[in-house]
Amino acid sequence: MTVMSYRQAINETLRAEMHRDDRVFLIGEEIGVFEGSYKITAGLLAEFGERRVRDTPISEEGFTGAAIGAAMLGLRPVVELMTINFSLLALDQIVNHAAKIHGMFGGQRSVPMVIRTPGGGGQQLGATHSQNVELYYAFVPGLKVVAPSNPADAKALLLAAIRDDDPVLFLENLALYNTKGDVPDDDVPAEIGRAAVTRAGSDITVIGYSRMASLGLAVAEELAAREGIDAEVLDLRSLRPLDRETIVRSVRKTHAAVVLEDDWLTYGIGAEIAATISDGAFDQLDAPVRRVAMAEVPLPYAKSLESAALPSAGDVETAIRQTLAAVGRLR
Amino acid sequence: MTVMSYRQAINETLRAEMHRDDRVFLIGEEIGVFEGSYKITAGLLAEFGERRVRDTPISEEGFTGAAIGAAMLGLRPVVELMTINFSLLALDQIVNHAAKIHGMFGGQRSVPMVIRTPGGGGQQLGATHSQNVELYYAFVPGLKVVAPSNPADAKALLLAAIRDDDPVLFLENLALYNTKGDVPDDDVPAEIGRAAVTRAGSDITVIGYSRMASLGLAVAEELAAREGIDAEVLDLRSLRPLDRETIVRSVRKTHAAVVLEDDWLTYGIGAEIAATISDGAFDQLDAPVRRVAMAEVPLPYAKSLESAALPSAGDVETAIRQTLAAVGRLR
Amino acid sequence: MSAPPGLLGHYRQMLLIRRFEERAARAYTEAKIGGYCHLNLGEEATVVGLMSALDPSDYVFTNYREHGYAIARGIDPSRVMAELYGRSDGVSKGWGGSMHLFDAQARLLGGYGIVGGQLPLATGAALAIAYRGGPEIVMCHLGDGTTNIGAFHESLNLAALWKLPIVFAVVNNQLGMGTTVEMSSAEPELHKRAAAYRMYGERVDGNDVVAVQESAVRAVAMAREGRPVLLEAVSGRLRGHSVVDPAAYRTKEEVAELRAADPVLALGDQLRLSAEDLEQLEQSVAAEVGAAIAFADASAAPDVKTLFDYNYATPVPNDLNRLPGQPLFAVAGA
Amino acid sequence: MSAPPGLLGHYRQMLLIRRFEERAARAYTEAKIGGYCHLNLGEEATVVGLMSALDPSDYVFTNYREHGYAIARGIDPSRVMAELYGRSDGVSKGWGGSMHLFDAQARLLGGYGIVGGQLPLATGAALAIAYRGGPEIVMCHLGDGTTNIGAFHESLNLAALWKLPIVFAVVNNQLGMGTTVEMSSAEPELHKRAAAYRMYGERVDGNDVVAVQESAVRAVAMAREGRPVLLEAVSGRLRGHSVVDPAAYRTKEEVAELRAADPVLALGDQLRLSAEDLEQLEQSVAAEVGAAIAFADASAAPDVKTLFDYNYATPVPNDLNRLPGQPLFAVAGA
Ligand SMILES: Cc1ncc(C[n+]2csc(CCOP(=O)(O)OP(=O)(O)O)c2C)c(N)n1
Ligand SMILES: Cc1ncc(C[n+]2csc(CCOP(=O)(O)OP(=O)(O)O)c2C)c(N)n1
Ligand SMILES: [Mg+2]
Ligand SMILES: [Mg+2]
Repeated sequence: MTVMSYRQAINETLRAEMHRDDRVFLIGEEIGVFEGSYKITAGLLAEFGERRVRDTPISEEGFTGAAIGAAMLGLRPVVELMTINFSLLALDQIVNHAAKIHGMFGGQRSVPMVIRTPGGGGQQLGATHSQNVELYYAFVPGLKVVAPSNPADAKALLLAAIRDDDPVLFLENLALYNTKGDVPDDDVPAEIGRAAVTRAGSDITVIGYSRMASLGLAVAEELAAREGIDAEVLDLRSLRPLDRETIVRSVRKTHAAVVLEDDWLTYGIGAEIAATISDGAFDQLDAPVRRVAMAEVPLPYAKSLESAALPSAGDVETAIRQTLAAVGRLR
Repeated sequence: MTVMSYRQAINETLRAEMHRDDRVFLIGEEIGVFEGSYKITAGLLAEFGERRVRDTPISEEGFTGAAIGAAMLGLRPVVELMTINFSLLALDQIVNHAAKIHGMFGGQRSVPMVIRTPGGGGQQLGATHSQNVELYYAFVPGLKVVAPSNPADAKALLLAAIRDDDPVLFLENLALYNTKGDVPDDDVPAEIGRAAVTRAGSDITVIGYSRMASLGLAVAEELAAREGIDAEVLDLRSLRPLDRETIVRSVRKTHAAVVLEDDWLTYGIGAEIAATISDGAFDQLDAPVRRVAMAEVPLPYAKSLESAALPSAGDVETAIRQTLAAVGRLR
Repeated sequence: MSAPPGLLGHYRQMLLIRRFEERAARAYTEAKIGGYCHLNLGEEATVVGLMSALDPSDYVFTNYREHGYAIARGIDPSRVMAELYGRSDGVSKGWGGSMHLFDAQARLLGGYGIVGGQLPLATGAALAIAYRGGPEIVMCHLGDGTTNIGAFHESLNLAALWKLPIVFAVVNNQLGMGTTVEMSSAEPELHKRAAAYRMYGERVDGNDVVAVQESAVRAVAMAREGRPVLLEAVSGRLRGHSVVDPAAYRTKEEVAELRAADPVLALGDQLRLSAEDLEQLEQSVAAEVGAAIAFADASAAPDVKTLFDYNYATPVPNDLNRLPGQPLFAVAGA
Repeated sequence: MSAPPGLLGHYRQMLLIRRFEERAARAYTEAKIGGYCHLNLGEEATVVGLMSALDPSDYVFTNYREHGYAIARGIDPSRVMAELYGRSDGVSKGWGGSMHLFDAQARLLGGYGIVGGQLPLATGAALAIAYRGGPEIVMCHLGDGTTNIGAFHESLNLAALWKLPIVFAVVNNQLGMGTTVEMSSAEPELHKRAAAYRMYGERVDGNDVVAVQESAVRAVAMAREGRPVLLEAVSGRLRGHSVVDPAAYRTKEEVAELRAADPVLALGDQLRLSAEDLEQLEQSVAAEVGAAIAFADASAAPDVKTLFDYNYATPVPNDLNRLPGQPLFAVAGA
């Protein structure tokens, strides 16, 4: 175990995988000379050279598509899209090409590639730079979408993503880059498609992913310490496939659930989680599933408005308390 | 009232609105000389000339963005995106620009434009040409998304969309173009944001939009005639805003619901409907909300596979019967 | 026969494509083929000329108007026809259809229905070749209308910047659906667009198979040295955009002109084949096309049980293999 | 003062932008400004030269590096600074921030943070002008790196094809973040890319405000006749990509070269102002910037009650105005 940041976990995993396999290379804007807009690729150009760390022009569609083509020939590109907001420009290549090539041609070629990209608001970057649109990828058969909430998962899921033969969207989060945690020294890839129970509990199930999984865990720990509320916390880790089994199993035990998401509520990721719970734990659910999500506005720049629009620890706590109250379990 | 096809209703409404308001113009690929890939704009170039009916190069991002810019200066463009699949290339302009401009700049300018585009599978067009990705737009604050299921609504919602000061995605459907129905002769715009009860009933609520609203109604009518099952059918008509009130009111009455959608199940439009019902009608729901949706594959070309992957009348019937059985109301 | 053997081979291939496409059009009207069906009728000299310049180890990326390229690549027309029929013996096992032919063995890596979608992919394939230091090149076909989409710009810039082994071959049939090249491209001499990337560009008469081949050979040689090329072959489309398009937007004169320039007839004349030789050729081609139809007809439709077979190359837990009518969870009381 | 009044005005504007930007950088380090903050330091001659060619009725579309353009457009620097501060008196009422300045009155229609996003919009504005037969033109700014994105290609093609009244002004500061123009553009002489659209292209020294103005006046005149232009002004960026970028990728020599070519200093020298005049100018500019800071500081943060005020221009039923902690429906027992 080594304590390191989420950023560092990604950086070291990339480095290790590049050493392990010459087919792995990095491609994206400003990842080399500039060392990455968020410094995730720091030091890698110096270590591996331009062949392995390819700076690109501002051409999201072009270089993402080029990575898909390179993957079709057996390379294992890791694309950095500077933020998920810019991925909209590459969406056709990802959704209509990367996701389709394996199936549409009868399984003749796969597309072993990873697209790394951070989402997240709260940095006063304004409406076009603060979106959480992982939904756009999680919705699409043919893709896999993972979303680590801590450094250890960042490593384990990135290992899995790079070694997987399908296109994997690896969702990072601006707000998590500096968070620290224990990271195993061994190379043990996670299993894509499995959620994790990050806190076992019996009063209520709190479900999140990425930043909201980490926030949910923090709030749960605090409520346990402060008031003895015993929440079970699930970190989805994989948005596609979605681990319905783990979700439903937990809620059938706790009989109450709160879903946390950083995207917009209507049609957001949480809708599927809530629908899944209401279906799979129908007879075991004692109160409606509560969703904590962003306000439905283009995120404003002004701090006052931005803070109001984004889910906070207080919002999570409110939702947990009100749900527990609804099921008569608030001590 | 005049009986006409869905195609004709759109064509005539475009014509009438162009006569009414010189600021309304059409822009898109092959809408003029070719008269539209699906002949929706037939006759309009001849009638209005190139100024009002503008053929474009194959540049979805460019001409959609140009329409947004023209709308910012007060024109009222109606864009045709040949199919919703190609809209992915214009997604950045729609999501990061059309949807943001009003809010992000503090309400100084609005973007009064309509984007018309058909979705739908079942025509053996293969994986990249048979998608239902209205979710991508319905998810986004700042946009409005409407989805008529019949000729009368096509007219009423298109009138509303053209006269609305915000960007409206007007979802058509390849499978509906030739369907016929009564269309009022008067110009009465629909209210965007309201669902319609297309069949009143008491046994179960069946909810759909676009093709699936029409299919749901047909199945409900047949089940009523054949077996006396009295289903209430809702046609969402507007995906953003979503009329939660009408949905919840109906299910609180019938105590059971089936949601029909033509897109993929996981994270699809139906997830929000199911989540909304489970929340707003929690104590009144007697069985899990059942979702009928596409199989989660890139839609194959071969008829055998395509038919299996797409929701059919039989699937709708099965879902209704099994849900009624679950609540012990199958006669 | 008196003609040079190479040219005769070209002629036979052009004739095979011609007859294949005509037969496919008929099969479409017989509802044996569904979806969209775009034919290479009128483009045979371009197709054969371009493809003749490639080594078997080279890669091909193309668009939805690609039956001819598959055939010229040496793929059995039976497997191409079976794909159009949506059958399990089709090159893409019935999953792709007319717009999405793919044969990994033949290194024909699609067949793409999104206009311009193939350009970044092809560029990336060329990047992979350069990455490995391989001797192969990529040939990427696109239509004239496709030069106006963003992916064209981004791809050509990347290819030129990174000195990739790729030939972008514009098949300029002067129309994208009903839109003329002048209506859609501010620079209608499309090869000149290479200038924006300091790339070599060249235009050739796409109705002249020898000229196309010569240009293509030159382009391929440059590409193999890491100098990407934009090669434009100008020809015409003998029918509508797809089988169902009557092409009402075309004048009688335009059609007459196109017919007069028919590359298959022209090469036939040039070869001065005897009526007997011609008849023999026609018969052998007809037999091949007939066999393709018979093969396609006999091939089984893909089994519904295979619907989820290609979900993922690396299987993972919790993948949802559910048919539309099935519940998400076991139904209580059902 | 001895200098020609026009030029002196330019100098004052350039100086104002210089001091405004320096002050904004400080305010950023004081955490008064958040998000990203991109400065026009080093580009003042280009900014002022370009903007001086416009009529008040013309429209401007630009990118996220646009404080200078807003000021040169005559917008009160106080309202610009208030926007950077995220306050309700900002040009975009605090909703946009540094990257999204907008003033409908001044016809500055944004300020866009997505690279290249402004290009189709600007093209559409020009289309609207042509549609109405108006005399206005559109000036659209973009960086050198932005010429490599698909929207550049599509927009220029549309503008040329439709003969729109628009000037695409490339502000070539020779870098996109840390990437040089040679690393990103296969044709690094960016004005030459106009050839792909049969468009007129021209390059000018972006450090020479007079030269920029002359070129811009010519370009604007052409645009007003329906001949779009690609105008490239070559200058440099005195600091990092944004306030937080130390620009470690630049050598000392490069920085020294940039400093030596500083357009504000150069014009100051050229004008041969007396120390007194210079001092007076500096003081008046400092006062203006100081007032802007004071104004911004005093302006109120937007009230949370206004969060849903701009959801739609045409209100509709069932719009969801819900804060993150609020339930979707009334909570039973709460
Ligand atoms: C992104 C996208 N936009 C539009 C279409 C519809 N479409 C299919 S083919 C075509 C015309 C293409 O013209 P060209 O590139 O000249 O090729 P050709 O069909 O003439 O071979 C269009 C507009 C599409 N398939 N993809
Ligand atoms: C589509 C998109 N990709 C990437 C970015 C991140 N980004 C912001 S500015 C920039 C560099 C732009 O360079 P250039 O066009 O030369 O303008 P400059 O910043 O030099 O003024 C990049 C890559 C973005 N904002 N949008
Ligand atoms: Mg063409
Ligand atoms: Mg630059």
